[in-house]
Amino acid sequence: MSFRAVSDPQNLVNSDSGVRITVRKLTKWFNREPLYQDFNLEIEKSKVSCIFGPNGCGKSTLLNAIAGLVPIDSGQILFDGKTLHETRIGYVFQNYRDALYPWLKAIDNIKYPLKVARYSRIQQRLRVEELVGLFDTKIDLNRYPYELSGGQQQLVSIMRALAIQPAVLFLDEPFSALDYEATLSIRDKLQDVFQTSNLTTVMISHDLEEAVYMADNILLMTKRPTQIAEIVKFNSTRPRKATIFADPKFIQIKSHCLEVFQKEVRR
Amino acid sequence: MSFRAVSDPQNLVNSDSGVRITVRKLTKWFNREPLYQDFNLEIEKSKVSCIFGPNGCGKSTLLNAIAGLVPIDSGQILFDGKTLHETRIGYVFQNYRDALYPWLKAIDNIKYPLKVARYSRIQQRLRVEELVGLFDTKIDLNRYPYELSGGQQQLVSIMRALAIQPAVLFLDEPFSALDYEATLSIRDKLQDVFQTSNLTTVMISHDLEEAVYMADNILLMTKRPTQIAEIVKFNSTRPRKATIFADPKFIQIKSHCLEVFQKEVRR
Amino acid sequence: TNQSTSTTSSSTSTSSPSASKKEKVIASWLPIMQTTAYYVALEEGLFEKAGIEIESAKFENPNQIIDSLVSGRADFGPPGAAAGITVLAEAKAPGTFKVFGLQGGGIKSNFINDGLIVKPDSPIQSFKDLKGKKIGTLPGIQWRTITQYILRRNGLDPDRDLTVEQMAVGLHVTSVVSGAVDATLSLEPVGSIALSTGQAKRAMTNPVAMFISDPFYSGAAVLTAKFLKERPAVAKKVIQVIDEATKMANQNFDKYRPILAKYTAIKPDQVNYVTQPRLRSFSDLDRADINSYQALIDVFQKEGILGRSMKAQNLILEKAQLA
Amino acid sequence: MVNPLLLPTPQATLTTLLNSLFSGDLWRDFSLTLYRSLYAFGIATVLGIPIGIVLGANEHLYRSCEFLIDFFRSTPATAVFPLFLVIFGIGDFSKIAVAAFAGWLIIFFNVAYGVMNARKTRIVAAKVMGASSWRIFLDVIFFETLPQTFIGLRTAVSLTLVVIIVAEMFIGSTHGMGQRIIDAQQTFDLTQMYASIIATGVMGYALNQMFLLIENKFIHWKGK
Amino acid sequence: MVNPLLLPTPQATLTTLLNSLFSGDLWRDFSLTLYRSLYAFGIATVLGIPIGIVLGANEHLYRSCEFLIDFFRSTPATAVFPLFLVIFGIGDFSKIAVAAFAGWLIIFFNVAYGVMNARKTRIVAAKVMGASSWRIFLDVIFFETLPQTFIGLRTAVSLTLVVIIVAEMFIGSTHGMGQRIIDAQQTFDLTQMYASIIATGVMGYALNQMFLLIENKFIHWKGK
Ligand SMILES: Nc1ncnc2c1ncn2[C@@H]1O[C@H](COP(=O)(O)OP(=O)(O)OP(=O)(O)O)[C@@H](O)[C@H]1O
Ligand SMILES: Nc1ncnc2c1ncn2[C@@H]1O[C@H](COP(=O)(O)OP(=O)(O)OP(=O)(O)O)[C@@H](O)[C@H]1O
Ligand SMILES: [Mg+2]
Ligand SMILES: [Mg+2]
Repeated sequence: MSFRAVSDPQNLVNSDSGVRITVRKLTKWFNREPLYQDFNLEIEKSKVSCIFGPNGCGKSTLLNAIAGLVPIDSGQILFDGKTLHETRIGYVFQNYRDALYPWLKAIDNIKYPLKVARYSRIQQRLRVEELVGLFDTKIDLNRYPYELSGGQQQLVSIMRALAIQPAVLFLDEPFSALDYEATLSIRDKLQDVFQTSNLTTVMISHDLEEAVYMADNILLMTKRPTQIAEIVKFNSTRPRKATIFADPKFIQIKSHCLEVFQKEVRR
Repeated sequence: MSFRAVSDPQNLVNSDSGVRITVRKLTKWFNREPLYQDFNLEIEKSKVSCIFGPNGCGKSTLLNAIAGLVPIDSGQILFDGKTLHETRIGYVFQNYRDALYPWLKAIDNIKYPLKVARYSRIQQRLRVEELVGLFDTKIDLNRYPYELSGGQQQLVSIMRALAIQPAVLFLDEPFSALDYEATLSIRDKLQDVFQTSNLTTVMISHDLEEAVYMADNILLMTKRPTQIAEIVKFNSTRPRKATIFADPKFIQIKSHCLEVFQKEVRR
Repeated sequence: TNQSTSTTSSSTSTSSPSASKKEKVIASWLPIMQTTAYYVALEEGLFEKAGIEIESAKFENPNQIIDSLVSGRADFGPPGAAAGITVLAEAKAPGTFKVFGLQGGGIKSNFINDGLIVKPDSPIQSFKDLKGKKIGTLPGIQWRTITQYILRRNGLDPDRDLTVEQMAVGLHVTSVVSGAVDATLSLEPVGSIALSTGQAKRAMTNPVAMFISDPFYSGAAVLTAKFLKERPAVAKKVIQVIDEATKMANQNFDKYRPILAKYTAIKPDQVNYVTQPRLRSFSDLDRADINSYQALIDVFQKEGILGRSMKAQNLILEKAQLA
Repeated sequence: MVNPLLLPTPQATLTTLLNSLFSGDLWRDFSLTLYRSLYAFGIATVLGIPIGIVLGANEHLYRSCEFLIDFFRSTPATAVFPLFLVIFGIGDFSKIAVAAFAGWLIIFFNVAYGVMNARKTRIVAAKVMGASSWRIFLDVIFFETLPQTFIGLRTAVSLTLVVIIVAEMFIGSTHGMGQRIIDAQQTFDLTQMYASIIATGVMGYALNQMFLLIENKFIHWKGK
Repeated sequence: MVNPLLLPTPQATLTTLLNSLFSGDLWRDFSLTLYRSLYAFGIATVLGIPIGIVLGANEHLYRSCEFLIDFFRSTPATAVFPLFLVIFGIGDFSKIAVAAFAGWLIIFFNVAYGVMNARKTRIVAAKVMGASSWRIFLDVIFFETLPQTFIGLRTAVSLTLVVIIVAEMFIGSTHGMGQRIIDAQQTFDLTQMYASIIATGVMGYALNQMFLLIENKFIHWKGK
């Protein structure tokens, strides 16, 4: 199923060239201690970058800083010549529960970004149908978010983030509450999306296997004050299948990442 | 390190015989649809039961019903001759964020159940020191919960749940936000606790490997209206080590569980 | 506005060393001109000399005075308690009140009680000129009734020919000056104050006396029958003190002008503008006074706010009762 | 114990209330006061909610108006009536304006505080979806603040009623429940007075219940 | 444009204010009103918060008192003054009691609503830890409601001040800012009147700022 069946009313389509994100000399302090100091990062356009790092190293803060949601002390964040506002962002928050609107039914939560982007009612409906088809979900979308289970809420969040066909997708531990089956299936749906679009994706995960499976680049982070320990590339072709877990290349990269991570954490 | 170094001021110690939980003819409806109907379950005393089931099948609701936190439509929940109130419960909520008290520092959140159980100030301090030692955490516990990262909040929740040496421990996806290293380490700390006490534990997890690794009994659940599909026993001795993942018995049980689960989900 | 600054304030006078022997009497009063005799009694220490310790509560609203008397929280209302409201309350609770003095004004006797206040350049000279205009009066049924009665006497229908706006005393001058109303029927000292600012004048003086009864009394001194019955000797002393003070005030009003600033809203620089009220003590009260009071009662009855006829004579304290 | 004149029995009061209901003039006063209160409340709401949202979202702006807000909230509306008299004249509208002002301050204050105390996550989520400030106000902050807004509305609807009554009582008016209360007070008809007070209280209760109904119907997500 | 007698210039008003400050009698009135307001507010707080928490937590109980609550919130405290006069006598305390009652209703209402709208998760967490209802009130609901309680306290501190002023104005009192305002109004000294109103407003502002300080210091978790 194509991911762009609904034509975009504003022609703000996920730009064909993709978006590269550059973080330059980012500095961010919390409580008189630096979290980031002169932090530089280049996020490759149209690729999937997975961030893997210890708790509290600043992964969520980094995504929030890039999306302009937390003030930074100094530094610059560049979107490939565009401004933040011109860039369509899809974001699944780590606290997905708090980010849904309890006064809207699940379906209207998903439609909300479409409404913001001035899709017509029909386009909104078509797009939601498309998403429901894509994710093959059995959730009753006419329920309010607080009537859904944790995993169902997270799935609604993912659908909402993808609704407007973003140019940049931020996923902060997006599968943490999903069941075994849903996790596998959504990983693969996302891979389809990556393949058919120029989406630049940044995903945070604590599951190294998952991170490598999804990633073109794995960003390994140190403890506070946070730096990039290493960027590991994994350029196996997509769609990747479950069989890749046994692939020696995959295993080698995974164990290399683990090594770097453990060295950093235990330092 | 022993888990009961601090003497209990109320002699309400985690009863030596352990607590068996019996759910009898539980019925719970949501929105004119049954979630549970005449649901029966026996949770073995002093054992670890892991619940594995699809999103929205009612795992969290079951724990809440047992802990008396949601009203049930009919049925009985028995604690081995005791009442709910006489049973010390430790609970890590799926929405751990919302269950911490933002007006208390992390350390006071952990102390709170001790305060409720009328531990003296010194006992409270000693117990927290013990927990910090056990979990070897580097979190600054003098921060408020909203100043902590998701994973750090979850860790604080786990520490709070264990603070009073509960007789029953409910863990609702307790590692979902923890990093690789923390997950491994806390799993093993919990195993120590299981071994040295008569704690009855019920844990929900979407990670089958984790569920089997931790469990004495794996409860496989069906979709709504929810029933137990099967209870699988795994009685490998503790402490279990990471090497067990390669153990043929482990692999066999895991794949059996997966089979049952997938059959149920796809039905 | 100059409030009292001295310590012999209006609340309690406990300065006497022989307080233990003193009879305690509670008074509820309104801070208006008609209460002057009470101020004089306090200033001259007349109560103390009579062996009475006064505890007094100041109210802005005559109803509260009546309420405090009915509930037995106060023993008497010094001169200036509302004459009309006393009648209305007595009608509901017969045998509660006794009147021992009346205060107001009169055309013949040349004391000002009320006036029709207009702008200095206003063409309005009497009520007849108010057709199609707006007149302000005091809030509440008593003054609304009096105003309506006077308007009718002047051939106007208060519901159709003009608008009657009820407004708090403090708004009267403001409304006239701002043009919100064309005239107000106001009690003293509003007229005096208006005159002193040069922003308004009296188009008519004592219109109420003109149309209802001359003299006209809007204030009364009242005490409760309970007080009289339980402590007749003390009640008698109170009446004697007020009588004496009334005499002093009437004889030498100018001397006592400065104390008005202490007890009422009137400012020190205004005390010389305000006009002297007609104060009738218990011993002064004569047939003409009682007839005047009766005339007010009759207006109330005619206008339907008093359900039955009442005799002013029965309300007035009888000399025999004081024996 | 207490003089029944001062504290009439409930039976006497209710009988008077019923009689006044059927004799008819209670309705006129009742509906006039209701009309004035609703008029004032309407103005207060229409001006209070949007301004509250905007100022609450700009904490800086709010702080710079804080003096005026706290100042006027602490000054009796009836004391500043001379000002309203000068601006709006003596008619009904000046009293309505005074009550509207008092109600506006309460609504405004509650809404602004609701916005300032609102959880930031949802606002941030809208921001990242590219919603304009305007949309965020309309779609997120408005709803996020709704429970607090309703507390404000309910406080305000009672307050405007109170101010209207007080204005009718002490500033004076033609007809209305306040007028009725003060008239009853002056004629020392305390049974009628308490009957009128009860009628007023019932009006307030009914208005509050209306809000409660709306609130329970629309704000289903409270405490979630 | 407007007659300066009716709307004195700010300079004239401030000059009068300053003169009154130095001439001394403003202080007496100011402090008396402040004392009465704080007294009333103190009573209102001490009774309002606990009762609000308890009734808010028992929605059933609350609903059964709702009529009385909404009733009294919608009746002017000054109209029921005769009742207070009967109970508390003619002294100052009856006026303080009226203001305390009005403030109590506001605090109570806000606290109870705060409790009813509170997020349930934290309460549930305390329950599972074995906390008694009493502890849950003290340790969880109290804090959970604190932001709303502060809104109530700030509304109430202004309201008690307003009621004290109105009582001083219309019921009458010896000294106090309300007395000062009504005296100035009656003697057509609008400059003095506005000066006194400003002094009152400043008092209200200062009281509010005090709460704001406490609030900002203690309630650090708002919106989190
Ligand atoms: N408001 C705040 N005040 C003070 N410190 C904060 C605040 N928010 C975050 N921090 C600190 O910043 C650090 C980074 O937090 P962040 O949420 O970005 O971590 P994370 O890498 O996403 O961790 P996790 O894997 O647990 O989600 C943490 O150590 C946290 O304590
Ligand atoms: N308040 C509610 N109103 C209506 N339905 C509800 C409510 N709470 C839960 N449900 C429904 O009950 C079902 C079970 O929810 P529950 O949270 O127990 O699921 P779960 O098994 O824990 O799922 P997950 O793995 O996603 O956490 C879900 O389908 C949910 O939609
Ligand atoms: Mg994070
Ligand atoms: Mg769950």
